[in-house]
Amino acid sequence: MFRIPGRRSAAIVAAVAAFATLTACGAKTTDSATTSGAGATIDTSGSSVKVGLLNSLSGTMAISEVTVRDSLKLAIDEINAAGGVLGKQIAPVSEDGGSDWPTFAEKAQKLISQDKVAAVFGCWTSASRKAVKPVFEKNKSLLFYPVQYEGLEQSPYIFYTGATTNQQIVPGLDYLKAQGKTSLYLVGSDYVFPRTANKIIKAYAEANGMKVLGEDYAPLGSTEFSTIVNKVKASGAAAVFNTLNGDSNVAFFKEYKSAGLTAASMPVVSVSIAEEEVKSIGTQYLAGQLTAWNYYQTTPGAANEKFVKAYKAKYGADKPTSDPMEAAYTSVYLWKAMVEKAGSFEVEKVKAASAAGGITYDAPEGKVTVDGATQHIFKTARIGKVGDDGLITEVWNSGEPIKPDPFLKGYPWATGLS
Amino acid sequence: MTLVLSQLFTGISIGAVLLLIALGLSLTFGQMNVINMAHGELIAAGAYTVYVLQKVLSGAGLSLLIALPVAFVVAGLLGVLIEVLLIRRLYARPLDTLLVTWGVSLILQQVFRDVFGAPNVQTRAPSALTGSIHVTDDLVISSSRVFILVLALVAVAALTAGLRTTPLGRRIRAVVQNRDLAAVSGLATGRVDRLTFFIGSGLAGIAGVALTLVGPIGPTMGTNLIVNAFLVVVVGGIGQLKGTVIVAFTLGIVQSMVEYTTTVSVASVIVFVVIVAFLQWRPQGLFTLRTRSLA
Amino acid sequence: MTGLTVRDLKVVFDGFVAVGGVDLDVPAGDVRFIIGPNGAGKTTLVDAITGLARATGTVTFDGQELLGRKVHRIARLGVGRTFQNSTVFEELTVLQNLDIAAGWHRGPLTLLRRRTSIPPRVQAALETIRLTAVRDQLAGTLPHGQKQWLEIGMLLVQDAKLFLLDEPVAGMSHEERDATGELLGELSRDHTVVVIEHDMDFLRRFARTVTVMHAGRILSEGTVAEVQADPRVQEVYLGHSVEA
Amino acid sequence: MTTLQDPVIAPDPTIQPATRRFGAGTGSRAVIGFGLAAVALFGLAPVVLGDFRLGLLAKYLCLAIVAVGIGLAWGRGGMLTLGQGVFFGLGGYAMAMHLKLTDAGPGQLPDFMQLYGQLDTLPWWWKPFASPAFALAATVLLPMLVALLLGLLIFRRRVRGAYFAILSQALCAALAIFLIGQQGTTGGTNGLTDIQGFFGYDLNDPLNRRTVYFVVAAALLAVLGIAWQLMRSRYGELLVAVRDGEERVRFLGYDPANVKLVAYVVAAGMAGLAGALFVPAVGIISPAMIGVVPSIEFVIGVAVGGRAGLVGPALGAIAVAWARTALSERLPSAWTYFEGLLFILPVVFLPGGLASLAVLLRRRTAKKEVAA
Repeated sequence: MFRIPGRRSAAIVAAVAAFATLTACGAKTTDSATTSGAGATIDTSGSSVKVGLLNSLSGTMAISEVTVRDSLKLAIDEINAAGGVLGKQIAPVSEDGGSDWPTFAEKAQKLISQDKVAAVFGCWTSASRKAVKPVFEKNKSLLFYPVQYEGLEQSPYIFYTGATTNQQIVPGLDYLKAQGKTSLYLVGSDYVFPRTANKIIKAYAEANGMKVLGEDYAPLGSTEFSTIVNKVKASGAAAVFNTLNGDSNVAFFKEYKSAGLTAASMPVVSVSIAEEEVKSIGTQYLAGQLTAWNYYQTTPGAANEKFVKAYKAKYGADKPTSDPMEAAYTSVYLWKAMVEKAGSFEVEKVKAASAAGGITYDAPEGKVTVDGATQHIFKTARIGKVGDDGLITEVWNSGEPIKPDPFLKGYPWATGLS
Repeated sequence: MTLVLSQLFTGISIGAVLLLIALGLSLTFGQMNVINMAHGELIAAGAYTVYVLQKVLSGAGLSLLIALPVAFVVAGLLGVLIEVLLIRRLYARPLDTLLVTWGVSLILQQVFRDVFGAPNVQTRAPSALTGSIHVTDDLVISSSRVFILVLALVAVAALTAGLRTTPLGRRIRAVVQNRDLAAVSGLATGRVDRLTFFIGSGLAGIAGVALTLVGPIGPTMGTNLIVNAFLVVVVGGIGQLKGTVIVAFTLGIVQSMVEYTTTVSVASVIVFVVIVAFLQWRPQGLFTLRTRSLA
Repeated sequence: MTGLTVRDLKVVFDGFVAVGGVDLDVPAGDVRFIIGPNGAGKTTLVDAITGLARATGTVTFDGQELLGRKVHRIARLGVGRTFQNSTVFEELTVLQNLDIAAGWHRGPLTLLRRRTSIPPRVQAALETIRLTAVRDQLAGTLPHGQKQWLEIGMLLVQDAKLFLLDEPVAGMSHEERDATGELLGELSRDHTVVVIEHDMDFLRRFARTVTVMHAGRILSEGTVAEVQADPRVQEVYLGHSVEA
Repeated sequence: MTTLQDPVIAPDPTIQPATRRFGAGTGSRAVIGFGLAAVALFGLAPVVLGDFRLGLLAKYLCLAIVAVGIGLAWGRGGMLTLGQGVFFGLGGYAMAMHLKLTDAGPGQLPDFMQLYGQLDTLPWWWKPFASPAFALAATVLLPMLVALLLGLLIFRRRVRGAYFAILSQALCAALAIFLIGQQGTTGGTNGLTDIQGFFGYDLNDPLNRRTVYFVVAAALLAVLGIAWQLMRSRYGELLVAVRDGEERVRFLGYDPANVKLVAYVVAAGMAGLAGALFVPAVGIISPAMIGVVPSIEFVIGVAVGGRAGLVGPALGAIAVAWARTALSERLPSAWTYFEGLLFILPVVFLPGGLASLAVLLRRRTAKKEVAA
C-alpha cells in the first residue's frame, strides 16, 4: 500500500461523514419541538387535524393491512364529508410499516413527533403493536388497534377495537362445546397470538371436560402441512381449532381436503380467516368450515349495508369486507365520538371522555360500546360458516355484546394464565 | 405401521416438491453456477399461468394439463430474459448472481402484486386431484401428492434422458465440463447457456403449476421454498442430478419424521445441523464431479 | 537420504489411472526435467507430491514423508511449486506477492502490523528475478514472462528447498528463456529443481537429467543424450524429438 | 490441465486492486480523515439534526457497523456472509436480555415471560445476563465464538463460495425459526421490546437518547479504525491473496482457513456490536432482524457503496437505509422496485460500487489534466 493519494482519502472520509449527516437532515426544523415528558403535541392550528395511518403497505403483511388502511380512509372520507370532527377536516398521514417491527416503531415516532397527529390508527400483528406500544406510551399519544388479538394487554395509550380472547376464542369454544365436540386438535402459526390462544384453549378444555389431543405450530409463511395434517388425522379429534395466519391457511386447507378430512367429519374453527382469505383459499377447500369473528359481510343491519355499499363503491364490487376492516372503520368513528364528547383533541381529555363511559357507536357489526376501564370495546361474538359462494354466514351469536376481559379475570378456569 | 407408512409417503411427497423446485436449480446452479434467487418467482410465474389460463378455460383438469407446457415456456422465457439482460454479464462472478437475482426477485414480486394484486389468488384443482386414494383401509394418500410425485419423476427422467442422449444435452454437459474447451471447439457457449437457463427456468414453471395443488398462489409463494431447494442441490453435489434426487427424498423423509416426533421449529434446526455435519463429511456434496482441476 | 524419493506412486481418478506406480529419485542439487506427451501424468505427479492429488505409495523429501500431509504442511517442509497458468495474486503488487510468500512463519502480531520495510530476503529475491523496478506494480499488469519469474521469486522467499516448476518458460521470449535457464542453474547450488517442460531446446541446454513419462509411468531416465538415444522414447515421443 | 482456477468460484476480476484504494491511506492523512468524520458525527450531526432524525441516524450507523464487517469479510476476504443477521441478532439479544432484566428489577421476571411463558423462575441461560459486564462482553464475544465454531467447521472443510453463502443463509433461517419457537423465553416473533433503560439511564429522556447516538457514532469510528488497521496490515494483504487464490496461498505454507476465520470472526463481532447498539437506539430486537431477508439487506449497502473499500460499505449502508426511509414514506410500492434495482444495477454495472465511481472520476480528471 504505497503511494496512495492520501489527501483524497482524507477528503473522502470527511465527505462520508458529512454525507452521513446530511442524509438524516430531511426535516430538522419540524421535529425540535417534541419532548417526551409533557405528552405529544398535536397540531390543531389549521382548519384540519392530522391523524396517522400506520399499516404495512409493503412486505408480507401488506395483503391484510392494505384493506385496513382502505377502510380507515373510507371512514375518514365519510366523516370529512359530514363536516369533520369539531369543525376540522381529518387529514390522514399514511405511513408504511413495511411488515418490519422496528420500522413500525420508527414510523410511529415520526407520526407523533413530526406530523403531530392527534391519533394513530393501525398495526396488525402483535409484534408490531408491541414494538410501537412503548413509543405511544413514552410520547403519551393515542393508538387505535383494529385487529383481534391475544389479550393480556392494557396500555393507557392504546384503544383496542378488535376482539380480545373472551370475545372470539372463548365463544368459539362455547360453540364447539354446545355442538358436543369433546376433543380438539390445535394448529397455529408460530407467534404470540396462536400460542397464547392455545394456552387459553387448553385451560378452557381442562375445565370443560374437553380433551386437547395435540398442538402444532408452523413457522409464519410455512406452506408445508402434510405432516401436521397427518398428525391431526391420526389424532381422531372431533374438531380442529385453527390459529394459522396468511399463506399457511391455503396450504393447510388444501392438504386437509386431500387427506380426506371434511367439515362434516372434523370441522375446523378458524379465527384468522375472513372473507378476503376465503377468496384466496377457494371455497372448493373451505366450504362448510367454521370461523369465529365479530363481524361478517353478511351481518344484518342498516349500518352494515351502508358500510358494505360504501366500501364496494369506493374500492370495487369484488372487494369483500371483513372483521378487521370493520373494526378499523369503527375505530375512527369511536375516536370521533370521544373527541366530540371531550370537546378537544387533547389526548388526556379524550381518554377522560372514554373513561367516563358511554361512548357508543352503531357499527356495522352492531352497537359497540367502549369499556372505559380497559379501553377495549363490547362486541358481539359471531360464529360463521363458509358458504359455497365464498361468503360467511352466521350460524350462532352471543346474543348481546360481550364485556371485554383482556386478562380473563372473570373466568375461574383462566386463573394462572395471566 | 400405517402411521409410519403414511408418514413415509408424506416424506416422499415433501421430497417430490423439493425435487421439482431443486431440479431447475440443479441446472442453473449446478451446471451453470448461477445462484438464481429469482427461481421462486419463476415458480410463481408458473402458478399464475394456471390462474390466467383458468380465466380463459373452464375445465380445471384441462387447464392444468395445458398449463404444464405453457408455464414451462412462460417461466423459461422469463428466465432467458434474466439471463440475457443480466446473468450473461456475471458468469465470472457467481456470488454476484445471488445479489442480482435477489433484486430481480424483489422486482418480479412487485410486478405480480401490481398485476394480480397482493392477496393470494385462487385456482381450481380438478376434482380428481383434490381427493385421496385409499391404498388400504387405513392408509390414505393424497392424489395431488401422487400427481406431484409422478410429475417430479417424469421430469427427472426426461431431464436425464435429455442430457444423455440429445445433442443439446451433450452440448450442455460439454460446456459445464470445460467451458473454454467447448468454446474453442466451436460450440456457441452463449446459446447453450441460454438454452440451459431456459430449461432450468421452465422446470421452475412446472413446479409452480404443481404447487397450485398444494399451496398458496401469491407473489411471494416461491421465496420460502428456495433456500431448502438450494440446500438440496448443495448437499447432492453441484452438477449431480442423482445427488439432487437422493437428497431431496432423504431430506423430505428426515424432515417429516423429525417433524412428526418433535415440532416444525425443532425440525428445521435439526435439518440444518444434519446438513452442516454432512458437509463435514462430504464438503463437495454427496456426489462430486471429479476433475483434475482444483476443487 | 537427501533429495526427492518417490516409490510406487499411484494416482487414480474415478477409475482412470493417471499415475500408475512411479519410482523416481532426484538427488539434492539436481536439475531434473520431466517430459512426456500430454496426459502422461507429469502434472499429476507434481500434484501428488505437493498434496493436491490423493495418492498411494511413498514420497519423501529430505527424509520426510510427504504423502498424507496437508498441502500447507508439505509447503512448510520446503516443497514449493509453480503452475502452468501463472497464479500470482494479480491484485497485489509484486512486493506484496513476495512478502506474502516469505511469511507463513510470521506470528499474529507481525501479521496485524503493517510492513514497514522490505525484508532482506524479499529484496534479494527482487534482484534475483530482476523485478526491482516494477516492485510496486500490480502483479496482474506484468507481462507473462515476468509473472513466471515472480512465481519463481515467491518460491525463493518461501525458502523452498525443492522447486517443482510446471512449464516455467511457456510463452517466454528467447532472452527470457535463457535468463530463466541460467537462474535454474544458480538455484541448483542449494536447491533441488524439478521442471516439467515441453520445450526441447530449453531442455537440452539446461537439463542435467531427464525423466520421460508416458501413460502414467516412467519410460526412461538419464542424461539428455541417453534419453534421446532410447528407442522407446523415440517411439512415443517421435513428434517432439523430430521437432527438436 | 491443472489450473488454479477454483471451478466453482473463479476469482472476481472486477474487484479493484487492494492498493490505491482510499481509506487505506498513510497514517497521518487517515488520522485527518478520521478527525473530520468525528467532527461531522459528533459536532455537525447533533447540531443540525433534531431528536427524531438523530435517532434515525443512530439506527443507520448501526447498520453501517455491520457493513464495515461485511466489507472486510466479503470485499477483502471473498466470503459472501449472508448470515450476518445471526451475529447481529446474538449481539442484540444479549444486550436486550440484560436491559430487560434491569428494567424488571432484581429477582423479577421480564414482562413477556410472565405473560407468555408463565415462568416462575428465570431460565438458567438468562441468569448470567443480569451482570452488565457479562452482557456487554457477550454482545461481541458470543457472536465471535459462534462464528469461530461455525467457521472452523466450514472453512476447514473448504466449504466456500456459493456453498458458504447458502449455508449461512440456512443458518439465519434456522436460528430465526428457533427463536420464534421459544416464545416463553425469547419473546417469540415479538422479540424483546419495550426497553426502558440503558445501564441506568432512562431511554425515554431525549438527552439520554442523544447519548446513545454518541455511543453508536463512537463505536462506528472505532470499528472503522479496526478495519483500517486490518486492511493495511500484512494480514490485510494476505486476506486479499486468499480471496483471489485460496489454493495458491496454501502452497505458500499458509492454512487459508485460519486467514479467513479471522476476518469472519471479526466481522461477526462487528455485527454483534451493531446489534447490541441497535437495541437502545431503536428499542427492539426481534427474529425479524435475523432471518434471510435482513441478512441479504445488510449486504446491499455494501454492494452499493463498494465492497472492497473501508468507507464504501459504511457509506453505502447509510445511504440505502436513508433511501428506504425517504422513499417508503412517499412511495411504498416504488420502494420495492427501487430496492430491486439497488441490488441489480451496482452489482452488474458498477461492481466496485459508488467508491469505484469516485476512483473512475478521479482517473478521468487525471487523464484530462494530462491531456491538457
